[in-house]
Amino acid sequence: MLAWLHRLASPKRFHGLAGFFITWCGWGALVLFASGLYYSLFNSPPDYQQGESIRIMYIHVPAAWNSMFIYITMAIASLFVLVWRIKAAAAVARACAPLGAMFTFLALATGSLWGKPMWGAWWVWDARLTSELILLFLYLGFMALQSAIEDKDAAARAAGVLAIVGIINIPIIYYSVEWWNTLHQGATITLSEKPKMNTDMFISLILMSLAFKFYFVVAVLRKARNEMLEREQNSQWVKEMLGGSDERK
Amino acid sequence: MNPKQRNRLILITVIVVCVGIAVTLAGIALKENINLFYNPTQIAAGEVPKDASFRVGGLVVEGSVRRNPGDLKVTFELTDGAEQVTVHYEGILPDLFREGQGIIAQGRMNAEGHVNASEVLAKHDETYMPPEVQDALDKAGNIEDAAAPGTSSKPAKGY
Amino acid sequence: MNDVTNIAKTTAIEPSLGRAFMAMLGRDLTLAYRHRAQLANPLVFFTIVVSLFPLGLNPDPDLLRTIAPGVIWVAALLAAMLSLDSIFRSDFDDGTLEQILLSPHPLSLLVLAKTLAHWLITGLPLLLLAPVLGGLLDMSGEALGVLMITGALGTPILSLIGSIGVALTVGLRSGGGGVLLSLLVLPLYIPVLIFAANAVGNAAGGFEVTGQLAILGSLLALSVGLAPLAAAAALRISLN
Amino acid sequence: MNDVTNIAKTTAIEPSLGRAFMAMLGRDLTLAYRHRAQLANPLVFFTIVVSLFPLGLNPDPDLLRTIAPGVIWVAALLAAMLSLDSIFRSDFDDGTLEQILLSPHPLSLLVLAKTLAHWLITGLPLLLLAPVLGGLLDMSGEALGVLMITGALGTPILSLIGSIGVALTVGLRSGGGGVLLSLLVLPLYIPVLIFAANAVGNAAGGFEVTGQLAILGSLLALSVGLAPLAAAAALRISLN
Amino acid sequence: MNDKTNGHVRLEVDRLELTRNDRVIFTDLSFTLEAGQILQVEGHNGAGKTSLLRILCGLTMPSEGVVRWCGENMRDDRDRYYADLCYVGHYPGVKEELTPLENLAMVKSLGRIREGVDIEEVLERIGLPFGHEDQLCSRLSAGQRRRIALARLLVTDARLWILDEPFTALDIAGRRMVEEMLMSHAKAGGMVILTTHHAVELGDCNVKMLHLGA
Amino acid sequence: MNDKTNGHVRLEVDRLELTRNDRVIFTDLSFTLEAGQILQVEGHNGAGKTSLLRILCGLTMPSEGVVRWCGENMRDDRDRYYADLCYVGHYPGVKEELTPLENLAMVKSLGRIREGVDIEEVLERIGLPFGHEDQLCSRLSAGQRRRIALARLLVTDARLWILDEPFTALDIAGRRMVEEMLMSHAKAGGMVILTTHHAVELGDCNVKMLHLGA
Ligand code: HEM
Ligand SMILES: Nc1ncnc2c1ncn2[C@@H]1O[C@H](COP(=O)(O)OP(=O)(O)OP(=O)(O)O)[C@@H](O)[C@H]1O
Ligand SMILES: Nc1ncnc2c1ncn2[C@@H]1O[C@H](COP(=O)(O)OP(=O)(O)OP(=O)(O)O)[C@@H](O)[C@H]1O
Ligand SMILES: [Mg+2]
Ligand SMILES: [Mg+2]
Repeated sequence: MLAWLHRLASPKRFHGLAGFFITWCGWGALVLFASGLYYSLFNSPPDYQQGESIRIMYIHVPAAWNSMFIYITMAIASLFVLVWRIKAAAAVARACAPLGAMFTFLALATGSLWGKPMWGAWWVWDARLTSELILLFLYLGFMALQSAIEDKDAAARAAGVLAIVGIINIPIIYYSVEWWNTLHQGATITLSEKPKMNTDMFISLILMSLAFKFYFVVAVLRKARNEMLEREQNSQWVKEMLGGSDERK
Repeated sequence: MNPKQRNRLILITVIVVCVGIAVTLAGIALKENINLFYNPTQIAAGEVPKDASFRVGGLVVEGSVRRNPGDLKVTFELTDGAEQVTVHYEGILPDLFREGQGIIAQGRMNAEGHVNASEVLAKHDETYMPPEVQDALDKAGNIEDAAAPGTSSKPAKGY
Repeated sequence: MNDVTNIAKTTAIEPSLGRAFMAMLGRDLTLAYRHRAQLANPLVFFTIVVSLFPLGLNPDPDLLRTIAPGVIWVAALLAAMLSLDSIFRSDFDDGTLEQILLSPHPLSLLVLAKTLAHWLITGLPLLLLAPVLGGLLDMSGEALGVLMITGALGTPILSLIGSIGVALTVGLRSGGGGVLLSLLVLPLYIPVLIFAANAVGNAAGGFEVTGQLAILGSLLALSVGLAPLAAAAALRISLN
Repeated sequence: MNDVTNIAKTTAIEPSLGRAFMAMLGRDLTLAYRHRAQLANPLVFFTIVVSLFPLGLNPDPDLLRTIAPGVIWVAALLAAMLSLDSIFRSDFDDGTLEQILLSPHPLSLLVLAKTLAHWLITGLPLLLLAPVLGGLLDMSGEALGVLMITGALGTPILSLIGSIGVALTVGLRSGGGGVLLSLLVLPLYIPVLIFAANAVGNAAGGFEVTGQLAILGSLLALSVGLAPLAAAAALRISLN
Repeated sequence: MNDKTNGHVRLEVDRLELTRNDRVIFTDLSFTLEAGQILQVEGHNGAGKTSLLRILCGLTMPSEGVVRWCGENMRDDRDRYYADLCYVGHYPGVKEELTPLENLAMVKSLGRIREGVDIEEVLERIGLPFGHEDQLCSRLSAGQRRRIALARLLVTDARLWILDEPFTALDIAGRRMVEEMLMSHAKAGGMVILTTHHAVELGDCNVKMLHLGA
Repeated sequence: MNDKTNGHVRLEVDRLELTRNDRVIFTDLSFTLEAGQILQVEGHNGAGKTSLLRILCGLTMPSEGVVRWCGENMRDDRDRYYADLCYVGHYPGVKEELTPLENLAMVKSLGRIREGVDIEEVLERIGLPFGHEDQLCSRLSAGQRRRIALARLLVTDARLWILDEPFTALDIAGRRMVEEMLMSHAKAGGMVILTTHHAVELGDCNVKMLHLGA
């Protein structure tokens, strides 16, 4: 099992797999963004209460979902680094952090833009908003720790511990709206119930969310792959690969 | 059992016990009302602080909103179905503020037992639909479910 | 010189976890006692930060009473954070930490002993000083009582979570030190701050505080159980 | 090898103070740029500390608005203080500080260059971030304006006074570092805090602020004039 | 030395590799150490001697390879391995604010120790002048501190000694004493791994050499 | 070397005494150094060599006594003295996050320098391999860093060189090069004060010895 895991995640193998996903998810993201933007800007109706402001949702919600999803990805990758010491996982975790911070920031920013007209305040210190802000700090801490430790392997493992400790924040973000009476609304879209949402809105939201997810996959794999190449530049397989491309010239 | 196994067992027991305590206590905590939004019933019962600012939540009573012409002063009634409380506010109200809508106000009690609000926030619900659908629902008289989910989905806590 | 070899003829006493735990705790307390002049530093810092507020704001007693719980807890957080470095720093510098890592005991329990010592040295004094400062900020009797309870539940969490943070940063010579530590640790401290200050505030207004106290208790149980494990893992990485 | 001696045949260029000042400043900025990931740390710390207060207090916008000036200034004080160590620490550790002491220029001016660099790296970003956080705490437009002015006058004072504190403590390896520094420096920061926070509070209330600003200005002038001298003297003592 | 000594105690090092910041320090390093053997690791400055010793202690993680103690991967049963190990590294691991007695009492409570060992006796044997055992270690000279670090070897009942430049700061008499300690340990069935830039005189012991750095 | 070199340039040390924590390190130490002379300070570890050199630089305050440069107390006119002084101490004083070029450019802007000196040329002469002048110094080996520290001597136009163990970390070629530098400096009318645990070969220069520590 272990050997299998290592083989699957060997830098060379990872490079190939990542290339495959980057290509296909790249196209997927493009198509999804195009259709998602069309749907959300032109095809979905305004809300009965919020009017046109509802369209902020098509960025806010996918960004917020991504912010949590990326953190979970980062923590799982960190677990692989700590337990099985897989280099590809370290590169993935490292690549996740800035993306996650970006999406968290996007969720915070669009949330406040939305909050002003809807709630009447840019910012309130309720549980959902606060925990999302903590998420941003956790990402920043992860990046700061990574950059402070010189040895790359040690940095990946140390930051991994932090990522795993911080995962406790994720259920808090997710369930905050149920555990506390937040100003932020509860979940509309759950696995158990039919969403109380108009179908066109729903489709737009899903399209945009998928587009964001695909974009994340492409971005994270590209970053991770570049980093792996840089770190492995002296290894046999990279030399072979580069040599191969030289011959093609 | 060698000492090593014993140590490991102790370690695991301790962790399990700790996590168990943590979960139990968290359970107790969630039964309590932590992020206090007082509802009008509690206000009527005099449970709110005299000289501190607090939050009150409820539905804006239909037809109770009185705006002062000329300035931004507004007065309205909040209800949780049982009791009502009067709220005074000066400032721009959020877009979602309308009669029948759930809102949260932050403020203090004044001498007459009214709330002087420094902030009024509108709480949105989990329902999204185009206006036409809303019209259709209105016609069908099916309004409660759509417009007051704050009360219908979570009656016990905030409002 | 021949005598040296004699010792090798005896039989062995197996290591005992309880003994190791107590020795670790005792050692750290002895060391703190040898530096007793520095014991006061976090307390003085705490006092200064708390007194910055009446200075920075207008000293209206009503206002001070309202902000007192938050201010005291924020100051306690910062004082605890600044004192964290002492948990592992000197042991790291002189190589004792290596020796602790090489002892035949679960590292996490030794870390727990060190964290306990840190709490006894900084958390407990802060806890005892807090009501005095609360009194200065005009807090009521009940509020002071709850302040003590939240302190008793909260300050150990600060030491425990903090131990993870320092364990992660102890190996860094020039990592921007203190600021980095604060970046790692403060976000994790926020829940303690929220519930503790909220409980004290509620107590001042005469409301129920069981909910908040229960959450603090649950955080404490969780961190007693898990923080030493994380800190131990972090130490092994830092010493790599 | 014979070439080595060749160099000795040329004539000399006398040292120039302006050149030395600019070189010092440029060097510190370059070094900061090489560690640019760490440039953000004080800012993040500042943000976290400011956001601790709404979390610890009741998030009533009225209340937040009242305490905002104090909170922002206290957080700025703490952020500036934690970043102070970087002024001399790394130079001390690798012996560059010795070389600076041995340069044929008034040491106080070189110290001023280093302090200026520190302010550009930490004070200026804090100054720029402050209005954003002030906005989060619901401060009014005029108050934000005055916040900027007090920041522009006050943050340089923090760097200048701070340079004296670090110069005094830089030689101490294990002096309880951070806490000791805070004990030295925070009391000296208090006047800045009082007048700056007071000015912002007054501006929010719509009152006159020229008095406070004048005092801040005079403090600034005083510290520009005297702090580098004191810091230079302290450095010579620390390196003894 | 307890009874298990006569069993199949051995240290196996299997294809170790260490890279630091993508630079290979050593690779494909394997050897076995049996009871009674002494291994001396040689190499120029920066060859990786200290790093190797730290890997053997489980302090540093190798990039590849495993270290086995009594046939089992040392990482799988740290506690057992560490009960058998005593490491004296570059840093003395002596707390300056404690007295020699307190320092060794700490060693005593942490690990597996020889029964009936008397710390004052050990201090005397290791050559600490009388009256110094109650002084804070910060008052001691570098050589005296190193002696206290080495006294750990006599307090614990470790079978495997790992010593990084143990002769640093010692005078000639001190060096001689440490050599005696090493020899008698090896003769009693213990194992030693050491690095040093000094010439060592270990009599008729079974000494293996390992050269690092091309 | 500028024109004042041929004047009455001399360093006078008058009855220096240093106590550390109430322990006398040295006392009643006097000597004079004239243009063209080299002073080598000897003594066992902890004898006070480094302390003496730091006093001569004005970094450490002596308990008693004065240091005079060209007849004037060095503390009364630091700027003049420091324009004439170049000190290379235990710490290299090389910033790791700067490149060698940047490090020396800093030296150039701080002190009095030789006209027309070209830093790249100096780096080449001092033996830094080509291509390393643009790398961060943290990537360099200890010996290479020491060479950059010594390159300061060739950039500045100091008459008095104070060197604390300049040969540390240098290989034989490096040592030879430094010796040449010292000799040519003395011949051109400069002065050198150095400590070292190595044997130095300074040809027919005017070398004085000073022994510290009883
Ligand atoms: C800065 C302020 C805000 C933050 C930090 C924030 C944060 C989040 C987060 C983390 C989620 C994902 C949680 C989940 O999947 O259950 C979320 C979802 C959502 N947010 Fe926000 N939000 C903010 C403001 C707003 C505002 C003002 C609105 C609209 C009035 C809003 C509407 C929504 C909606 C509709 C969802 C999707 C809920 C679902 O269906 O699962 N948010 N937000
Ligand atoms: N933490 C680290 N990060 C990166 N490189 C390191 C680290 N520690 C050591 N090295 C490098 O690893 C190499 C081996 O170092 P090590 O300390 O093992 O050498 P050594 O053989 O013990 O040398 P010495 O004889 O000087 O003690 C050196 O080139 C060093 O620069
Ligand atoms: N800052 C200090 N405080 C107290 N004592 C000191 C200090 N610096 C040095 N000493 C003591 O002064 C004495 C002389 O130290 P110094 O560094 O001058 O010796 P040295 O001759 O240069 O030795 P080495 O050959 O090891 O370089 C030593 O005994 C040392 O312990
Ligand atoms: Mg070594
Ligand atoms: Mg010396």
